[in-house]
Amino acid sequence: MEAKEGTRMAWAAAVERAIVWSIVAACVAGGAVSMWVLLGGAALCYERAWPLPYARMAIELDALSAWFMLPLSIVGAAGAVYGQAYLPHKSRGKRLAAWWWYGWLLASMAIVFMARNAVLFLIAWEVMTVASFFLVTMDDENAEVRYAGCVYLVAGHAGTAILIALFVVLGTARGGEAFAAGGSVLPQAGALFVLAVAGFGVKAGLVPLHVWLPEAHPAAPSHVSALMSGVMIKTGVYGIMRMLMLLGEPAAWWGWSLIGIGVMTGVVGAMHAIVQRDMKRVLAYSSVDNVGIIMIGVGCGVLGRALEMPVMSACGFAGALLHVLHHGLFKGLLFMGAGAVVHRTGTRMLGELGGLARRMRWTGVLMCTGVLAMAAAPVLNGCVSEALVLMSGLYGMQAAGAHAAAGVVALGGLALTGGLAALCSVMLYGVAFLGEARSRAGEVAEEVGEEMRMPMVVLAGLCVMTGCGAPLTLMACEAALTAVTGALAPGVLRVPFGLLTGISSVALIGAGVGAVVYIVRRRLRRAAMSAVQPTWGCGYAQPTARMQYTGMSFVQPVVRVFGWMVSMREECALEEVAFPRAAEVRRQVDDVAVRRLYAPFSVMRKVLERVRMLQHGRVHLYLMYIVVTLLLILLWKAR
Amino acid sequence: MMARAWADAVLGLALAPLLGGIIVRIKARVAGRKGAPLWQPYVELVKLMQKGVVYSTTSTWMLRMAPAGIVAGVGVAVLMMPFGGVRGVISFEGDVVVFVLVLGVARVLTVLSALDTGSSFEGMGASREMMLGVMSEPALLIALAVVARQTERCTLAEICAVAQGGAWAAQWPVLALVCAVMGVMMIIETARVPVDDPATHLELTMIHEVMVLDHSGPDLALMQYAHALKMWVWGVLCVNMIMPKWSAWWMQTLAGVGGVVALTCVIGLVESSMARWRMNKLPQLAAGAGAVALLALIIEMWRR
Amino acid sequence: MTRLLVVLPFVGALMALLPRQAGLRRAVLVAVAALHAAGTLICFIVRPEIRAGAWLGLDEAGLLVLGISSALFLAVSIYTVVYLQRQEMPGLHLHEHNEPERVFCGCLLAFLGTMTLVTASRHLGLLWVAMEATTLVSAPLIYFHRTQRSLEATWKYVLICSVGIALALLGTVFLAAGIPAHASPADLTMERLVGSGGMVQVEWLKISFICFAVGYGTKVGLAPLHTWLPDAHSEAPSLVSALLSGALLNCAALGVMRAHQVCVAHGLAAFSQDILMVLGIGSVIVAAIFIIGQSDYKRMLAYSSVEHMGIVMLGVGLGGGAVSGALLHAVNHSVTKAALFMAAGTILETCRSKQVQDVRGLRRRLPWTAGIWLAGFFAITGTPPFGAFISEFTIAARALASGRWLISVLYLGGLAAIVAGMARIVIEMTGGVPGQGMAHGRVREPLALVVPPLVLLGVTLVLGVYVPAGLWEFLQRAAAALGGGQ
Amino acid sequence: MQVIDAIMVGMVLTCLLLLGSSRLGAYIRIVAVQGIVAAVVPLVAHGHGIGLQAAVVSAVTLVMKGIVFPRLLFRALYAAGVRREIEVYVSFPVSVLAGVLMLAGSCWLCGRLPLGAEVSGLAVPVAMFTVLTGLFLIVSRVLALTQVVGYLTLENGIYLLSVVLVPQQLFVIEMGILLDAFAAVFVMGIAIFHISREFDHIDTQAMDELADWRASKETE
Repeated sequence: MEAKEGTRMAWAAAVERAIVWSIVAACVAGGAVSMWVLLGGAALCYERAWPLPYARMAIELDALSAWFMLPLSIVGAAGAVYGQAYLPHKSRGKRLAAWWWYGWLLASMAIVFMARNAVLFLIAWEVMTVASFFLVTMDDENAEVRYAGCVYLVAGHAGTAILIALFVVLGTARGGEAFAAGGSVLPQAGALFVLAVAGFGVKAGLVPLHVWLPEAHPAAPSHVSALMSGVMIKTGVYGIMRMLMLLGEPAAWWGWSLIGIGVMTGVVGAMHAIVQRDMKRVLAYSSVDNVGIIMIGVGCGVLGRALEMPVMSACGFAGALLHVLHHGLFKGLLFMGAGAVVHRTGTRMLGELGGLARRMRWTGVLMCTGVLAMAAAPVLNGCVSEALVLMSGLYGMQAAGAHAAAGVVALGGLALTGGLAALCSVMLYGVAFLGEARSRAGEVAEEVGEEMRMPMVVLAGLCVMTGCGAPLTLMACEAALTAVTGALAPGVLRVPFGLLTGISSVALIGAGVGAVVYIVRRRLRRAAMSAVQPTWGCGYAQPTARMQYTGMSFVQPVVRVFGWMVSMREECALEEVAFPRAAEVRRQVDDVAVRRLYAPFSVMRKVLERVRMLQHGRVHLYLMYIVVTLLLILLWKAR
Repeated sequence: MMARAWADAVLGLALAPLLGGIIVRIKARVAGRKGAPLWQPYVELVKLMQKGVVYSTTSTWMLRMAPAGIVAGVGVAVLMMPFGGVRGVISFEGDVVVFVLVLGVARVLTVLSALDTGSSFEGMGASREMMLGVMSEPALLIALAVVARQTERCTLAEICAVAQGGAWAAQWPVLALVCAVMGVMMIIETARVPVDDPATHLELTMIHEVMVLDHSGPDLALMQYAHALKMWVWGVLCVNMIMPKWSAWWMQTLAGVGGVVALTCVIGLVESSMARWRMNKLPQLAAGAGAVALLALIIEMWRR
Repeated sequence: MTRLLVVLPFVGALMALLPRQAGLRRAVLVAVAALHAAGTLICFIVRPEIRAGAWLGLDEAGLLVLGISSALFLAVSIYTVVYLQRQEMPGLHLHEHNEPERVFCGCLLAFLGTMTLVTASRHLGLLWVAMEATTLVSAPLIYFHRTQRSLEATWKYVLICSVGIALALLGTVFLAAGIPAHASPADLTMERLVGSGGMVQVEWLKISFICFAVGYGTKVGLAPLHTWLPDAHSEAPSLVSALLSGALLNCAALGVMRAHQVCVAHGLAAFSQDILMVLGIGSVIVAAIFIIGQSDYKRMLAYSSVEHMGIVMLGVGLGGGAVSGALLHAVNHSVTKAALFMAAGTILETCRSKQVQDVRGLRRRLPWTAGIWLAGFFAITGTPPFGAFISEFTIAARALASGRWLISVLYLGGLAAIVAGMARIVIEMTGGVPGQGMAHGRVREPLALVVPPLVLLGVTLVLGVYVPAGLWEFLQRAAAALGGGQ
Repeated sequence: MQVIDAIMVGMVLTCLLLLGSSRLGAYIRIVAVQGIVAAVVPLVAHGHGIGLQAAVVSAVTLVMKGIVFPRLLFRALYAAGVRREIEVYVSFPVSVLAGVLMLAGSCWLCGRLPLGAEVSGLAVPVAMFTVLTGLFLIVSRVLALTQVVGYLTLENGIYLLSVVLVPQQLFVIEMGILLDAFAAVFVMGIAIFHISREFDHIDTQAMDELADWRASKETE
């Protein structure tokens, strides 16, 4: 009996390993192919009839698709390896289910990126939603996971409904096929653009359509969160870019609105990120703000294209495209690091963590890489794309007339977003990994195993490489870039290339200088002899770990200024006497969109109550409905 | 050309600590004391370099590595800063943006190393520093962008060349506003009165000084040197904005140094004449700077 | 062949009434169902031609509905056997005194027979007779569990449907009145009405179509005539609900489509299409309102039937490519809804409550049924790769392409709202852990309760990714008669 | 045609009586009378003489509506053991008034219909009126039994319409329709029996267990 059970376990393990490595192999293959396409290979097409109304099995891997395939294949493979070590505490059935849906998620995303037929695209799109839904609701014992799943599904379906409208209208306008590359500008292009932003914005997590994101991403297992946050929300970005390609020459107001949405998304997302207590929620909201950065880039690109300012356009789109990859890399890394923390400490609450960098050295270093990338520090990749977008904003300010204001909105908004993102990164790492542990959970933590570290190491390495070798990345991106910017004059790309070369040189020089200084300082004769003492408490006798700055107190000065952006309720039960005994402060942070925008709709439920009186239970009423209907239709039609 | 750029950079790296000495000397004089010699900061740096270090039991590699990183960051900023009419050692289209980012990474590292000690005092300083950073970066970028709008290029060299090109005559209102923003920025970034009082003895009111409480020996030296470099960079930036064009490079350089020294004296006088503001007025200061920058932009746009 | 199909179930009904021992009776039930399904299949393969002036005959639309009904009945009959067995077992059943089983089986078979007659009748009078017969025969089925609630449901069902159908009779009379006296007015065979177009006077035709739409529409469950539907579906045994929702509603819809066919033949397509569209979209909206915040999962399914029947009518009303889409949607809806009702039956037997808040943690208690429940939810809400998506897409495509913006918005918005309503319920039911007072632990699921719904879901899954060319042409031909076609 | 007009007047009177009367027994009897009156119509409608088919149809109808249905209803009545006043939503005077209005309305409606010459001018409006009366009764009366009576009235009206509008009937269809009507009354009778046993009254006001507004209140 025991033996039989043992063999079954062994079999299951073997099967799982086989699945994982086949996923990895597939990802590597996909990445290789898309690299080949990006480096000048011809676009791969596959097309055949499909016995389904309106459907054609049309798939094409052109430069843009290939570019989005890159983060998918990288994060997908890393996530698979990571998940193998992350999942085992689950039951066998759950593990297999997890892998089944993980595979579907990857496959459907790949098809989303490559589909060239509306029905195929929509099917892949929805399969992607469903697969990720099942991954999100894996631990459906607790209520908030179920809530997250519900919100996620509803949001997904609402988005799809809009997309159906989009594709049908576009398809009819283009004579049947929505993806037919027609250069001519359609009369209803503006409406289509709005539909596209609304429909894809749900998936991309544009404010105020982002509400599902901070619920769903933390609920999923961490390698899935990495995939969702790193890649899946980019399908929305992809959709918007693809639509821009299909809609032909953009109008200036498109750029304006994209920039506006981007700034709103970035700032609001970052503001919400810094006030969260849950590590993974912080990361989820920071994904929102990164999407905002991407959108600002796209907006600058579109505006530049509309105003015939090729350099601005090129910089904007380049920044957006690069940030898609970069954010995928470092956000994947961060979620995996957070997963490692959850794995070892069993908690996601920042308030209970602290000092992990000493107990989980590897994870600490890797997380530090991640947050520095998120804080747009040179040497790491985050700053590259941000610099490009800022650059685009700078050029945008040189536009004639009122359009210069768009540039300054982009510039200022992005600067603010970047600052908040930096604050968020510092808060995350500083509270969780530096200082002293704030609870027992933080003290018992120990380093995670090889197979969980390896994927993170790979991602971190890629973050550094894309940070220092930025021009090469842009070279790989060039084909995709020209696809979205339209044909560019020869000299145009010189500017972004120059900027990236400058950044990487700065990065390398800075790194070199830093290394030299550090080594020299180590070499100093006396400095070698160093004493170790407890932190100086400024004369305070016995400091405890609880006295440290928490995340909330760390961001408090900023919240005092920008607090109106998040709906935060704070009640302080402090008794007004000479010597107050116990005081407690309770802070409640909700998503501003939920509180201010969607909550008001709850009055609808009252209205619906009234309407439900229709189903009153009295058979007479029911019969009267019949008579009334008959009479109404007679009056309406029988003339 | 490159040689001159290097020469200017080295000059900056060498002269930076002097500024601190000058300020102390001025304050002492105003207070009626004799004051320490001008080269006092150099002496302190050397002394600290020879000491051993004390690390907190709480701290990790961050506390040990950050100082080097910070010095590197600010040092690169020095290399990027045009001075004496020649472009910086590192200069390329769009280096404005990178310049801001580089200063940003220096700040982030400072804050992280402060948090590394787990002391609530340093946490206090760290959070205030980040707040100032969040508030000031947009203002700075916009201010730079206003000038960049006049020169159709986005390099520090061109931006500084505007003023030296004698654009003041044409567009003095814009440039004056931009200079005001720059001045505020310099005070915020270099943590001087009225934003921060480096000479106070009450940790609760510090911003920058409280973050380096647990640094000691060579680390402390590096932090102080980095801070000095920061002052130099900002000084040069502000001076560049108002420095007229001179014929010869060496004259330009000398004028530049003179300008920076003069600016430092002004700061010293300000410090000895007023006290630091309450913490909750600082955001208003930064926001005000941002507003002024926007005003400059509006004027600029309206002018066209 | 057609006659045989019509007669067979009635014979089976008589045979079911006779024997004493239950086993034999159930055997008869399944056997007849299987035979009937086989016969229908043969009809699909060798299409028996319709003789001129014949009252019985299967055209495309009729054959389609017949196919659906027959297939569902086969699946349900297998389910029924186990269901009845469980009713006998002491511990398992909910209700003390059920209706005598022989009556139940007899009525089931007779129900099949009447539905066959509806699909096969070419004469509108005959169609009416058959339609009313389905109502009367299915009434005892709803009253299987002799409870007050089921009795109330039965009463409402019988009364409302009878009155509604009486209006349809009125319509029939008007139609006959519209035919000039010299041309033997009472001969209301389809070929005559459709064939030599323009024979009926337009005013009579209009009035009669309105009566048909309201009359048969009552039985289809179009809002606001749907009021009997949630009661009947929630109180009937689940397998009966499956038949009502999957088969009967389509038969009634066929009645409306016949009238529409006549209108199309008389060039009144626009007239009838308007009415159908309004009723259809209205049903979608009303269903959405009642599904949001629904506390009874069987009523939820019932309202979703209202919604989907509305979608079918909307598709027929939109014309063009939407008609074939609507017919395809009828197929998808029937199989999915039947599967869902079967799952609901198992859940009800296990958890002993129709209230959503009494059902938790199905994934742990009934893994297979929970899987069916979730999959069915995705299928019924039109999530790819299930069939409902493609049919709903076809209808949306037509609505948007023909520039009916209001209808498109209401349609897509209604669908999204319904997803919102159902998602909450379904996720709460499948997920979570059984609360206090609820039984824990996994429950055995007999194969016969799991396999039929799985097969049905498999069908709609296949239809979602692959619509055989033959089937599509078949639908196109059926649609052509209904004023559809590309 | 004097005869048919007289018959039509009779129909109208029965309808008004139905609207006005307040006792169950009388109710059933009136509807039976109405059925008989309606059954006679095919014999006298359309001037040409009495055909065999028409004779059979009217005979069967007469038997059914005159004898069988009342029997069934009375059985249900005794089984239910109710001998009460009819309860109404709309009071009797108002109902009668409504009846008059409905008569006017049906006349107006028939004025708009392209009626053939061979139909007597009064027949169609009266038939319409009967239909409307049936609907009105179903909606406005409380007891289950009275609703069945209303349904029967509706049936009578439609029957009348079909007779006067469609010259030559199809035997089979007529029979089928009658059969269905019979089955309907039969089933409803059984249902009423069960209702009286389950709820110990046949008052449909109490039968509003199945409703959505209350259910949703529970969840509140």
